[in-house]
Amino acid sequence: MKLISAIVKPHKLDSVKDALQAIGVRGMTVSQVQGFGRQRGHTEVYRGAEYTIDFVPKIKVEILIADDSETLVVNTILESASSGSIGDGKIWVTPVEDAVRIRTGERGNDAIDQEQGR
Amino acid sequence: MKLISAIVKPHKLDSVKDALQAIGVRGMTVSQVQGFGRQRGHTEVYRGAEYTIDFVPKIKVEILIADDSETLVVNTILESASSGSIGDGKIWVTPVEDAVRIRTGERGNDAIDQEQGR
Amino acid sequence: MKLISAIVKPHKLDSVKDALQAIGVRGMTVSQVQGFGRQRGHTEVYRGAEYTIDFVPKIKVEILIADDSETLVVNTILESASSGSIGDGKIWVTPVEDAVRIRTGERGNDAIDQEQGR
Amino acid sequence: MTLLTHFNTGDTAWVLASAALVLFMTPGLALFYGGLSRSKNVLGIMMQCMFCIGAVSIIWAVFGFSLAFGKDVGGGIIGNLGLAGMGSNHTLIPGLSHLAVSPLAFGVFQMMFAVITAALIAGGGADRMKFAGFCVLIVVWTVLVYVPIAHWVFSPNGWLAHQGVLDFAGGTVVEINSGFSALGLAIVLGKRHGWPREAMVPHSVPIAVAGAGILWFGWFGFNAGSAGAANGVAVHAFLNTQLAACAGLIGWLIIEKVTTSYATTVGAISGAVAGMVAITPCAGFIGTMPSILIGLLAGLICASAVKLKFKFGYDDSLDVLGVHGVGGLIGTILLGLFASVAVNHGGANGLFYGGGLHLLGVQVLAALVTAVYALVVTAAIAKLLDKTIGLRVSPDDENIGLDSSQHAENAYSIGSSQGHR
Amino acid sequence: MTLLTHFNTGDTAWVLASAALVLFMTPGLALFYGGLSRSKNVLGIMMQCMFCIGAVSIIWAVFGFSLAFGKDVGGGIIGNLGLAGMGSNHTLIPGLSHLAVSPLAFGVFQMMFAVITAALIAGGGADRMKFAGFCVLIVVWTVLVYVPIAHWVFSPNGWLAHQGVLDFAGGTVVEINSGFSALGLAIVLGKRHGWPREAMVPHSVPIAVAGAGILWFGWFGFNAGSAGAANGVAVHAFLNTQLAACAGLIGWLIIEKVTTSYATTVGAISGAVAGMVAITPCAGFIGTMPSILIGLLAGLICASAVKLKFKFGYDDSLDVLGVHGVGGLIGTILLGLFASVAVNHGGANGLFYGGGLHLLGVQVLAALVTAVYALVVTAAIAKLLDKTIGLRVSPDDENIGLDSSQHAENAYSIGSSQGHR
Amino acid sequence: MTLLTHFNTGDTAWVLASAALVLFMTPGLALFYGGLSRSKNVLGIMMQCMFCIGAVSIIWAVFGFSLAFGKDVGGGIIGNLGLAGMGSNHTLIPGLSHLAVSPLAFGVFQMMFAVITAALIAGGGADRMKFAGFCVLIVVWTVLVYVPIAHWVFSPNGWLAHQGVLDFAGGTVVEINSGFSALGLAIVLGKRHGWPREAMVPHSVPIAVAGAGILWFGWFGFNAGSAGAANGVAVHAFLNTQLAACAGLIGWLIIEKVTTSYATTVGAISGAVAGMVAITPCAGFIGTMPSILIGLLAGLICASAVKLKFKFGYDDSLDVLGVHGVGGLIGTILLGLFASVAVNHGGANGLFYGGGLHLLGVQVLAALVTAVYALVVTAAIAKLLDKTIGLRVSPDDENIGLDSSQHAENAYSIGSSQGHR
Ligand SMILES: Nc1ncnc2c1ncn2[C@@H]1O[C@H](COP(=O)(O)OP(=O)(O)O)[C@@H](O)[C@H]1O
Ligand SMILES: Nc1ncnc2c1ncn2[C@@H]1O[C@H](COP(=O)(O)OP(=O)(O)O)[C@@H](O)[C@H]1O
Ligand SMILES: Nc1ncnc2c1ncn2[C@@H]1O[C@H](COP(=O)(O)OP(=O)(O)O)[C@@H](O)[C@H]1O
Repeated sequence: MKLISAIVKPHKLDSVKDALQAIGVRGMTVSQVQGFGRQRGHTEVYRGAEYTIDFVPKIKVEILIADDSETLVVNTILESASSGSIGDGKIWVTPVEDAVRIRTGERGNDAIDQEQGR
Repeated sequence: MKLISAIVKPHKLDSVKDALQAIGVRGMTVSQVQGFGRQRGHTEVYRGAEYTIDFVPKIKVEILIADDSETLVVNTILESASSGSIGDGKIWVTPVEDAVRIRTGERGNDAIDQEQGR
Repeated sequence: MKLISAIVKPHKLDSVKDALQAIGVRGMTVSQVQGFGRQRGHTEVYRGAEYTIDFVPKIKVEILIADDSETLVVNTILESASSGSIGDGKIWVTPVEDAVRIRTGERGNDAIDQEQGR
Repeated sequence: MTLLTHFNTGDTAWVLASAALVLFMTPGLALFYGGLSRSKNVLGIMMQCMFCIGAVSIIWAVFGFSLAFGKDVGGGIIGNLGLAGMGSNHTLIPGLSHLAVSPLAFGVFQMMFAVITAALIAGGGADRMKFAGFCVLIVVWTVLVYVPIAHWVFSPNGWLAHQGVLDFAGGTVVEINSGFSALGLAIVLGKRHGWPREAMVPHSVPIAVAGAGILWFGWFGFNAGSAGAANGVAVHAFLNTQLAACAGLIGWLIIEKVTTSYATTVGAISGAVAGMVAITPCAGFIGTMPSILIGLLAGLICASAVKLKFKFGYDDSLDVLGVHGVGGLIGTILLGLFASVAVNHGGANGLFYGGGLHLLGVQVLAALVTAVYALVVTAAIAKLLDKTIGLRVSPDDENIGLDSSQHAENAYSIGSSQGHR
Repeated sequence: MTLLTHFNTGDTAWVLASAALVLFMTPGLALFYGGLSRSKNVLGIMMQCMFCIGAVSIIWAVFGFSLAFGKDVGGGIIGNLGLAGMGSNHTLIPGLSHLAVSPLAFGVFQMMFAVITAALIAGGGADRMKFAGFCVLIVVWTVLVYVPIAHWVFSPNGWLAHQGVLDFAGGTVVEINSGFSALGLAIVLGKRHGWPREAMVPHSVPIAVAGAGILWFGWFGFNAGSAGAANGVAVHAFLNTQLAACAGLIGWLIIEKVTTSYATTVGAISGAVAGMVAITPCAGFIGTMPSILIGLLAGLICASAVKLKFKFGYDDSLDVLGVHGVGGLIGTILLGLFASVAVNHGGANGLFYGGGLHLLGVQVLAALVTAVYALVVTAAIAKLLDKTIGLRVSPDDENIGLDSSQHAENAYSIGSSQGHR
Repeated sequence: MTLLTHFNTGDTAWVLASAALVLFMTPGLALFYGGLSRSKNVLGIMMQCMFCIGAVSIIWAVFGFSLAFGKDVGGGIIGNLGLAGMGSNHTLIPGLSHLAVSPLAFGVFQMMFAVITAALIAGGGADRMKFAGFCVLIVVWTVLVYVPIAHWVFSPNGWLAHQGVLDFAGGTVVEINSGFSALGLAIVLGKRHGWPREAMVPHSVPIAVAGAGILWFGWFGFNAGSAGAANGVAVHAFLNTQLAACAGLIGWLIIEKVTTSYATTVGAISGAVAGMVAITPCAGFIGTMPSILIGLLAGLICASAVKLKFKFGYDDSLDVLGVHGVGGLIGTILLGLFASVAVNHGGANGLFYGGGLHLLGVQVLAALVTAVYALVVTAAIAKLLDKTIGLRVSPDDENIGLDSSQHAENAYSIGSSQGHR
């Protein structure tokens, strides 16, 4: 199994989620993060002083998948999260040694609700 | 070393934490996440319109452990986080190549505060 | 590639960020987490009752890097995040199999904005 | 600190307190609207409300009050500039020589009405208006829409006032006007991206409740202060305001419970507002039990009316039409049935109190005229501005949110500077 | 807008302003309670407060006011239905013919008291009550508990009033009543899951401070408005309210500092409320220095009393007993010592002012009767409802929180629709 | 509930309502300041504001009022203790025998002024003061700084009053005083760690807007209540307050737009406050159009003045000097130009109204004396306390934040007890 982690723009979350559902991904975990990168943060004005906020709000999506879905899932995120402008984010893939569904104790690929044959 | 990541129901955090302490785990890192899965989000009503909220509040627990504790820790989380109902969450295990305690610079298993012999 | 995850004290974030920039790290992702460890949480008083809050606010920094930067990045975080007092946090390193820049589709080390030769 | 003039102190105390209460309603509205907005657009709408206080008050003092309440230039259409600068405690307001309080007190009380009406319409274009465009819009709108309607109805020399229209505290001038102006604005601006597919739910209901609490509190000044004196009519208006708010709250919850099986907090505060909107024209003209009835109807009907936008496809983001427009229509028209001179000798009898159909006819006329005028003129102004200086933000800016794109601010910052052990 | 009746305008202005202030206290209480709640139960308690405004006001207008202040049916137990619908500005309220203001103004001022007393008791059952059950509870409670006690004490024909009990603004009717009613409710409902093991701390202290600020502001209307006129007694009541609040604030902080070595913000606002609770029965009857003393005692004692629940194991979630019940007892009883006719000719002299033990005895009697009656009858109503329609939510729903389970809402939504660059 | 004394009821109603409004300003300030603070220091500043209400009120009642308004001990420097305990409704205040209201009402109204002035200075030392040190500071400061200045200016027997200084509602006593006291405090405490390198931006602008709304609302009591009666002067003061606030709001936004190309919400509310600060001394002495001008100037100048701290390196955290100090100077001095007896027979004519240079000279004198005295004495007190009991928290505690280190509280808790399915 693999864990796909994607940092995306917040307003892209809905399209990423929809695209993943369309290819049979049945679960994911999402959190609010702050990104630092090429995309400069915005300027804030507070009582005459201007500040640059280094960190930009982003969304992190984590998806646990079976090994063979890696390419499909990565490409799907790539397409659905891209706006072509700086700050679109990153995807990275890490190996997962085991997965468990807490409710049932199922392990490995069975712990993931991916649809078959996709 | 391993990193155990568990997505659990928020109200299970206390029992997970207590169970892990009981088996000698001395540290963990917790964050608020939103889960998407089989468990459907709840319905919200706003001025006559009903919305389904896809994402369900969850807690992510991350625990860095020595290799030999994997089974014990996973099983402990499994027991203490399970309510038997949909949405109980997932646990996954990823390999960790190195760990450091920032305060002391200790590395590897020494960086983790696990109690000996458990 | 590697993913460096560091749990640090919130007020150390600025110095960690500055130190990483100084060694050529061009991107990172940051999130708010709650830590549990040796450092005990603070006491809270609410209408005469005293509570100990187990969890302590921490910041998690995630940095995707090329393999050869691991030592430099870990040491840089170690120095810039340390205050020498309990609760300074942990760093851990996990293997990354693939990385993608969403905007361009670049893969691997190209997906990371690290400066050359450092 | 000597006395200049000798107005009744009790009446003065009440009208000044009421003016303060009505002013307080606009920051209250900023909280109400802000709480109902998403977290990226909170300051956008709050800023629009605050700007309305600033700009509309100055316009009102310099010439708006005069155009609304000055000597009629003929035909009851608009006042002249004789009261420009608002005059002094000795000034005479045409047709209002019997005021119990200083004309300046009356003028500043009325100022607060102009302010909140302007702020209300911001809700129709929430989440997608350029700040600069909004500023110009509100200035033009105050002069071309608010001031004339105020003259027609509130000045004794206005043409609708001449017809005998009754509007105790602004069912037409404030409520129908703001509701239909907001509709015009919403139509010209077009829908927000993602609406109605995406859920656009309140980012902080507690803040909205705080705002609604302030609105409720302030409405006593709005309605009971419109008696212009601390007298028995003010007492009636006060009590009726409370009862209509309560009945509106209950009415809205009933509809919610029946249609969704949940009663919501947003529903409760929306219902209270709807009840107060509907009682606004009636407050000092009708009895206690009719007030409960009108409030209840407002709650029931407005709770249903806010769904019309999904059917007709206009994006009245914060339901100004559904609550203020529809609530204002309900109150203005039902006053034709329930008005009673037993409550207020200065009023009239409605259909149910032996007054025949005349009052009802006038009320319907005033309601329609206000609705159509507000809708058409506001839409025209908005269209013109959109074609010239631009009224709608770019898709990118809408995406980022107004707080960041228009004001370089974030409503909430819990960023890196939050230091903990 | 002509005058119907000729009440003193200054008194009318003050009583109307006061009524508005007292109404404002209930949204203020919603913020105070909501801020002190956990984030999953914020709207639950706010909604209960808002519902109380809606339901209790209507009940009061239709028949509650009449039962409380109407002609006594005999024995000083309850009024008749002669004032049903609240009458008009010309109505005569039995025993209150000397009112400086319109009976309708008096009636709507008193309405606000019934509202906030009902809302207060919600705090005793916070985090675990079904909304539907609460709605029924509050309706029954208003009729069976609030209205009778109001009649006994506030109506000049009530049996306790006949004994000569003094209660300027509701030490018995509002404070002891709400405190012991909340206790009854808390006992019947049982403890919240996890209490007292789990820390159940305020989710937003700033919101609680906002609420406390509104309560403080409104309390001037509550107490000084109870003079029924803008006279010297009102001035005394106003000043005493301020001083008792301040002394209560200091007193609570002293206890906190001594016992935990920290002075907390929640302690400061709780102490101010405790001081105002205790001064409520006394406000227009005692002097300035005794007010400081009573406020200080209230702060000291209530800061200790809120810990009793841990000892006795009843889960009075928001400390209604500890603050309102105990504070009310303190004020009601100490008035028997400090009352002085030098401050108010219409009052009496307490033990320390040469009045002997009579007043003290009556005050103790009224305090006990109110406490026992409120406790027993409220517990009985709650028990009955719990056995029939159900008053406590399921463990699952309690877990999820009232906002989501009872109202299909979230207090805060910063979800997927928050778009940023 | 009989009448003790026979003051005018309308004037009494207005002064009591105003006193309540001014009290409300301090919780409003707590929200304003709290919203502008970072989330770890919210309760620190709120607590300081609440403590000021508690402590200053009691000091005022026990002897502060007497020192300020009691019989002068000679030279117009300070009053005696003849009014200790605040007296009764029959007390005579030296030089104020013509009061339209009870001396107790006047005294409690003035109490609220002392409270908010004390709370204002907390803003200069925000984020780094020990709570215990602050408590002592504020007590000493009230006695050594506030009370004398109040005597000099507000008591008819004060030495500045004898010079003919005009200060309608506290341009010197409240505004210049708090601004320069805060400066003294900021200098003695030194800069916050990280300032000005780190961005220290508001954690919740909506809460700051709520606070500003309350301040605005309350300021009508502050200024128009200072007429001491519900008369024509009060009406002028009321209207002028509104217009100056509005013009200040616009002025600040203009500066922001020009210098940063954005108009911000914090700018809008800061500008409104600046306008109200500047109009405070002038409110009942000048006409409508000069009020707009003074408000506008205050907005323009204060928006620039808040940047001075970056230039001169003093860390006036919440810009008390930049807004209250500078705004107070503007209003106090410009009153020497614009005062007009046509508005208030009890005032004087300024330079532009034929009054020559005398008034201007006195105004400048009073402004300077107040600024220097407040700055020097406050700095001295702060220095002394810092050397003895300690006034600044440890770097660690500053890091963690005042909420946790000083009060063992968190403003927001959304921790582990937030249960969802
Ligand atoms: N080396 C990195 N490690 C972790 N996260 C990164 C890294 N570089 C970028 N990111 C994340 O990706 C986001 C986008 O990166 P950025 O450089 O701004 O634009 P782009 O991905 O288009 O080149 C950042 O905001 C950050 O959250
Ligand atoms: N493939 C996945 N990748 C990452 N997280 C997942 C995945 N599937 C489920 N989750 C997480 O686990 C939670 C519970 O999953 P769900 O399917 O609702 O119930 P269950 O685990 O009982 O089958 C989700 O809310 C989500 O946070
Ligand atoms: N085993 C662990 N797994 C994950 N995170 C840990 C673990 N141990 C500690 N942490 C994180 O590191 C932080 C600091 O740890 P702590 O034991 O308090 O101090 P120190 O690192 O100085 O020994 C904790 O708050 C927690 O976030």
